[in-house]
Amino acid sequence: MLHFFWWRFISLLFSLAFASIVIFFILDTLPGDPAAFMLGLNATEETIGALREKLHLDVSAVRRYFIWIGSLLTGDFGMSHTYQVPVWELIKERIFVSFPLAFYALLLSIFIGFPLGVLAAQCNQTFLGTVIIGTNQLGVSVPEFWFAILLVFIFSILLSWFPSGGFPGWSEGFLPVMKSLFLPAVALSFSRLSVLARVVRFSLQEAMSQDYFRTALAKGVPRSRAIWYHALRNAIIPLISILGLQFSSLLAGAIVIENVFFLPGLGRLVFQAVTQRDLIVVRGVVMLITFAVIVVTFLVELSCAALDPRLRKRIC
Amino acid sequence: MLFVLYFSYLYYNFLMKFHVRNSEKVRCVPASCLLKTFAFAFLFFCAVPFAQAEAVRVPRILRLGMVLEPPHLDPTIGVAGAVDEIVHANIFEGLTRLNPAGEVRASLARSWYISDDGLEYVFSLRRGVRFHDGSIFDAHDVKFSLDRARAGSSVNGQKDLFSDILSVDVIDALTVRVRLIRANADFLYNMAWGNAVIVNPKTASQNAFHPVGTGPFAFSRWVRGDHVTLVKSPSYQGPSIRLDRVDFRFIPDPAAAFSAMMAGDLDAFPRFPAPELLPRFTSDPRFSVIVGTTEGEVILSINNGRSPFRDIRVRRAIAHAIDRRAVIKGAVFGYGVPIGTHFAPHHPAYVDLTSLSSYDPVRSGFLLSKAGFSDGFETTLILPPPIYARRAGEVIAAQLRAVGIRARIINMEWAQWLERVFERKDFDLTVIAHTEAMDIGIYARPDYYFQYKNSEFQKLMKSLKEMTDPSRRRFILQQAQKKIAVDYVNAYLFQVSKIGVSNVKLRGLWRDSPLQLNDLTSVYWGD
Amino acid sequence: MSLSVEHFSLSIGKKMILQDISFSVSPGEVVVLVGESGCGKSMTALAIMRLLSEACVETGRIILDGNDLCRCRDPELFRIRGRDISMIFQEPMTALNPLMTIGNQVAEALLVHCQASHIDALHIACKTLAEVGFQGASDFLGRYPHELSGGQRQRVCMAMAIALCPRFLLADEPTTALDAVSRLHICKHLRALSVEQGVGILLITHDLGFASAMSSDQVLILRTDGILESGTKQSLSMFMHHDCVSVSADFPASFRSSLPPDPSLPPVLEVRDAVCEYVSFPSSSLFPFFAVKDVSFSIRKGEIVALVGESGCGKSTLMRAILGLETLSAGSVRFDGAPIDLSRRKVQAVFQDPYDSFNPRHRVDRLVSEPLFLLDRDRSLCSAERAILVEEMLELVGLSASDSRKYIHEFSGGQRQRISIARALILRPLLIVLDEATSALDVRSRSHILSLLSRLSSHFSMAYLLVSHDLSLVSEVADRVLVMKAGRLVEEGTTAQLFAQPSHPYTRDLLDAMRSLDRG
Amino acid sequence: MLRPFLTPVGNPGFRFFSDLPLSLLFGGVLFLIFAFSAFLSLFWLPYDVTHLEISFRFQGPSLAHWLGTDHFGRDILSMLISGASVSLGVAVFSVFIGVMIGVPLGLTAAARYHCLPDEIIMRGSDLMLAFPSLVSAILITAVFGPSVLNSIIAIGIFNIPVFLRLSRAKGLHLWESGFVKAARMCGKGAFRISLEHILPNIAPFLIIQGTLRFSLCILGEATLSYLGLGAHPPLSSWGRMLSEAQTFITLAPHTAFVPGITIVLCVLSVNLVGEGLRELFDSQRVRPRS
Repeated sequence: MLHFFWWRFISLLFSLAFASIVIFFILDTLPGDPAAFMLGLNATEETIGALREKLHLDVSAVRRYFIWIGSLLTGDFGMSHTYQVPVWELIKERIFVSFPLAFYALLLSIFIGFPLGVLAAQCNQTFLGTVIIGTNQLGVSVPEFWFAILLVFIFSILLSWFPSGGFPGWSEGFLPVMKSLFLPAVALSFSRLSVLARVVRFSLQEAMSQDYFRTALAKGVPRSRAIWYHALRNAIIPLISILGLQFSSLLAGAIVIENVFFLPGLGRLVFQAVTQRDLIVVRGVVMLITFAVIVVTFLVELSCAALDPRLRKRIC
Repeated sequence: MLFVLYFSYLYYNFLMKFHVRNSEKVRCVPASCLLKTFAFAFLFFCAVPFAQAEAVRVPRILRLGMVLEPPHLDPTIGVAGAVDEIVHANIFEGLTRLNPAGEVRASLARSWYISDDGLEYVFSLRRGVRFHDGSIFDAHDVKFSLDRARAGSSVNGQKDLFSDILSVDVIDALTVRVRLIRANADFLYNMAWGNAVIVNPKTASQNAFHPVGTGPFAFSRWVRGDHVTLVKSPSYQGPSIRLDRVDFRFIPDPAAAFSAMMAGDLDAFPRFPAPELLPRFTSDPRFSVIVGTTEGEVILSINNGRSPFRDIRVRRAIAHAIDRRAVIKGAVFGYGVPIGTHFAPHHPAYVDLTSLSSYDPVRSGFLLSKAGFSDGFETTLILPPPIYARRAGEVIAAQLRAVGIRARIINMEWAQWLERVFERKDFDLTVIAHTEAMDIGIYARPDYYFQYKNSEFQKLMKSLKEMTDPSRRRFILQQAQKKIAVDYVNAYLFQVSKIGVSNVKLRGLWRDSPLQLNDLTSVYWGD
Repeated sequence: MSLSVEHFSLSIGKKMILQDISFSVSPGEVVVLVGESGCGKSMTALAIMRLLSEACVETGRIILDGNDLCRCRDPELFRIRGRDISMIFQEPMTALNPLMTIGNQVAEALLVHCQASHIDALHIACKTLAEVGFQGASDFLGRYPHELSGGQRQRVCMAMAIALCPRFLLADEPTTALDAVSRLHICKHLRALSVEQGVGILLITHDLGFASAMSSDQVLILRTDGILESGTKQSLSMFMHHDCVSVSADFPASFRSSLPPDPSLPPVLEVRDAVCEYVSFPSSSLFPFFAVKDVSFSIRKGEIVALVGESGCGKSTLMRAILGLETLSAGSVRFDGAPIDLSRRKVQAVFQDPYDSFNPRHRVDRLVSEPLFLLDRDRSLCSAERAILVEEMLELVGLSASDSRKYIHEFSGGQRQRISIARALILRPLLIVLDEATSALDVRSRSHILSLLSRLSSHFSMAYLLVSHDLSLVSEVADRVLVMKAGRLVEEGTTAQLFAQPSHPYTRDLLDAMRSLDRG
Repeated sequence: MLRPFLTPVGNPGFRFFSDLPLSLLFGGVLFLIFAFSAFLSLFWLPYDVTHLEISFRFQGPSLAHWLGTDHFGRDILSMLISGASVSLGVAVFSVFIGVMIGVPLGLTAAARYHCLPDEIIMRGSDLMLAFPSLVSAILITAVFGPSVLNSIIAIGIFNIPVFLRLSRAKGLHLWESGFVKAARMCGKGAFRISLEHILPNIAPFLIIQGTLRFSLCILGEATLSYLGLGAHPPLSSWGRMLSEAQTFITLAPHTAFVPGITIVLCVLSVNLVGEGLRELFDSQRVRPRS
């Protein structure tokens, strides 16, 4: 395991360093001056100048990059221009919204997508099979934000079963939070469970067309057990990589859903920070999300390698 | 709740049925143990949220909706309106304050004496006032606040409010003398602004995220991106406050604001962003809709310093090409008062000059041909993010196109608009609302972004500053309004109305907003 | 108590595969079903095991112990498969689940059928594995399929099939993918099963040698149009002349080149102590793995040399080095004294899998004329000249000139191999490397290809390097034989001398295995 | 030119219509309607989209306006038709970017397997995949200003790694095959082999992946314009119609439902075409073995 692990770990660090450079210099070209933005319409020239000076925006770009990297390593993400609050405080608050939402949506899409995929793979030609495949196609083609608008319209305005949005904060207890996260989670997971179902269907059908599945049947193993022990075990590996991708897209992709449900998540923080030209917050959040995505893909690769004995043998 | 249990039972035996029946066509589903976990997990994750009962409303708590979240909570830094909406008059108090009609009233200064030449003001302060952190309020705090606002390195958004102050001297613990360089009739009015509130020297630097003031409510908690909570301050001496807790919740999206009000998550929305949804509230007995005035003038700013807009005939042609009624109907669904000049109609000194720029496309075409643009010209129309600007922009672009002025619309974020239009003045036309009160003075500033440099108007503004007699001031204001209307500096569209939606049982919310604030001192829950 | 198939016919879509076939297998009897490739032999076995895909339309009955398997529902089928009837498949490499250990896969049949506990199921599995020839089977239980060779995997499949001592065993070409030694083991075990345990065996194969070695009681011949003919054991020689199964009897006597190779001419191919080593990535072992170690030999003009060895002995690595597809770690390969990249025109190759060696998107004329690209550097031929050359080559290999406009999928396996030869010939190379060119073909097309090669060799006096693991083919065709084992050249000599008294023990094993199979 | 791509690999008989899978037919017809309307919108529209008639506001579907009018009194049907040209245009060009940059990189990575260029290209594509696509799209449109061109670039960039990985995976597989070995023996360079042998054989997979990415790009464009970062007002776009109609959902629900359903139908049609093509190519790829 060591050989493979170390080699992958080094490439992980390399991608992180490369990502930080790319992020920093792309964001540096962002036009618009945060100082002007904070002082609003009637500000005079020298007050804007004073504020720029205070936020040391006039240091050269390269030096700022190294200051930023230095502070990043010590865990200090820097001070947000508009909120005047350490960026890490902001991000910490938002993580407690975005991560549970992403996790909740992922669980929903697994618990609904996976059985659907298994059913669709088996009853391929039957009526039920075409129905499931049809709903999958529909699920993939529905735009998330439109589905969210429909959910809000039906479930919170007409039936008022759920709050129309907002986040009560974890201090209010577990149930109100789950209640406020339910509709966004359903909106997020709707298209993802169709993608998951499709992947499960394809990899399962692929596995069921292999020779070892036929050998298992020839041994007298009942079909359900053959599917479970033989076909699904081989179909798991592509599944895990898809789940890894989905989790990372949930983290940042929820911007639109957070806008519709006005949830204070990472996505909306980045969106507001971009419109307010708050470079440090944007950099901090994008760096965090990219780091999380790279770590998730790293873990996915390790688990795929661990699951497959052919790779496992080659590793240790 | 029952529905969910039934649904998951269905889902559970749907899966089990497959496991047992081994029909030829439909093969069976995987082993039952794993199946059960799927069903129960599904039950847990879907059913739990339904279990929550309907939240009951506690009488002495107020949940207020707001569109924009303030970047910070210190009114003396920057000029973001959202800061004043929360803290002004609730957490912080100034020497003076405005009543709903916009007249100056006493606040921290109990009374004041003005010298004959208007250069010296002596304020006597209220006794026994404490800051929320317990420290006593006295003249030194007033001197510190005023000196801090007018200092060279100050980052106060409205710094020119204090530009006339020569010196601030403490006479005794409860009296302060302020000497001015030149007479300024608006000085007391200016002291009522959010930027002129009195802060405690010890906590001044932390006011951005932990404000400490002398007002009726103290700061409790700020969940960024969601809400700010204020609680009743025990040390407040003023009139009795009948609210224990106030939540300011930030909902930028108009549809979300509407669904929050309809779903009962909010008690009031003082400045409701979506006028088009008001019919739904007026027809609903649970809500009352209050339409008041604001200080916001929506104008089509024209870059007077750039051709072809240097020629007054072109500017006049633009003014005549625009039908204010259609713009108001299209942009704010009728909730707006047409204006002919850059002045608030509810102000006594207002002169109705809409006839000068009435909707007359024929004259507009004639003026354009006289100015040498018989087949019109290309130009750009920059629109900032707010919805009223984007909608008004589209209506205006269509109307201008009718007379041959082909305007290409460019949508911009706030930061970009400020940098390109406001600072670099690199624009042709833009739609913007000027929300500051009594801001006709901006036409006297030569460096202002519509680059209107007119010495006669600047002399008018100087004389207004020195004039204290009210009738003379009203005459000067009317002359100023006529001047900028006749010069067609901009195309003046309409005054933004303050659309307040609130629970029918809520009493005491202000109808108009002379300043951008939500004074909650007089708010209480009725029967 | 017999397994009988009565008036069974099978069709997929509009294509009739089996037409009204009837036969029966009684316990202890060995029935051999022979037929050309693609005539539906495997479909018969799958039909009996009820493993056909949904698209098949069947009529007729398959009777086992009185009840008709065609009408059985899934639960009864699950009980019957594995316990009464079991099957061994053709491709051992993909027949085992790569993620499950050998022990679990064999024990699974026991777990499912007789609800045995996991431990004693593994115990029985270990016993069965020992039965099929694994020495010290217990340490194999924990190993995974990818750690075993082809022969070992096929033995595991057999263990799975016979774990529950079924009364009938269907074997669908069990040995085609294996080399001689393991083929011999499989044959011994099958014979032991039928004689000692009274298991009825239906053996499906197209390899006549193996069929005669099984001393079968009944031989059935399945023709391409799906009609079955039955023959008795005594008339074995009769179906030797059957047009669809003619054996090497009609080998062209004149194959071997008449005149002995002239020693004075410089050798066409000269390989000087070639070394090819792999440092396989994760193996932390100190010494690198040597695929080829100090191999030296030479081939003269017009000579036919065979390179023989078990799979995995490095002969394909050496061949790739000769063709210039891989670089040698040390040593040199010379054509007429020049290194490979200057003399690409002098060597061409014919590959093993006809379905994989042609780009499906190109027409035949473009495929065959691809080597002409080498000429483009010095004198480029115009399209008319190319067309003539291509048609000439196609006629030479026995195809019609009109075939040049067709796509490759319109040809059978044998025809494709002819096109491959045409492609190799177009530049008149000095040496053609045949990488097991005939092993993927059935008997009839193999013999046609070999006769074509012999005609071309005598006509153009070309040298052949025949890479193969099939000794019977080598003994008929080659002038000289090189035997390789674990990357080294263990023996070299003329065919007659090597077959008469092999000096190296390994060659002796190879020959014994081949002879025991032929004698039957 | 298409002949080599569509030549069947497996079954000889390729009867055109009756053989096509149902989803391809249904999806194809639906997509042709959208494509034709997008093309039509360049020349003719039932009503002028730029003319605002406030008094005609919020009319339900009627004979004059088949799908009713929106909050500015514009005809929703003509808005959808002109929106189709923007959405399909953006999707086509962003897939084009993805293919033009992704495929060559993928093929070079496959050709130079296990040496430096392959590693660099793969690490680069992993990094691109790691970037949150929507956040970066917002950054790009915010930095360079919202416009059609910027949304094409913003969406197109994230197609590159997808095509890159697909063409590398399929390419690697083909480099092991016999006809590539034969080509290498004829002295052809990696570039020529990739062009003549590898590309035609991975074309079917690229086409299928292309249709899937096409549908995702349509959704991407709709999301960007919903956030206000897509096309500018004179150009109407489905996403912006939705974001504007969101506040009127209680007043005039059809203004919100109709654009949503149009997006769903367009993306569904493209997905069905993709599914049909996959079935077509799978059925062909099965090789008759002895």
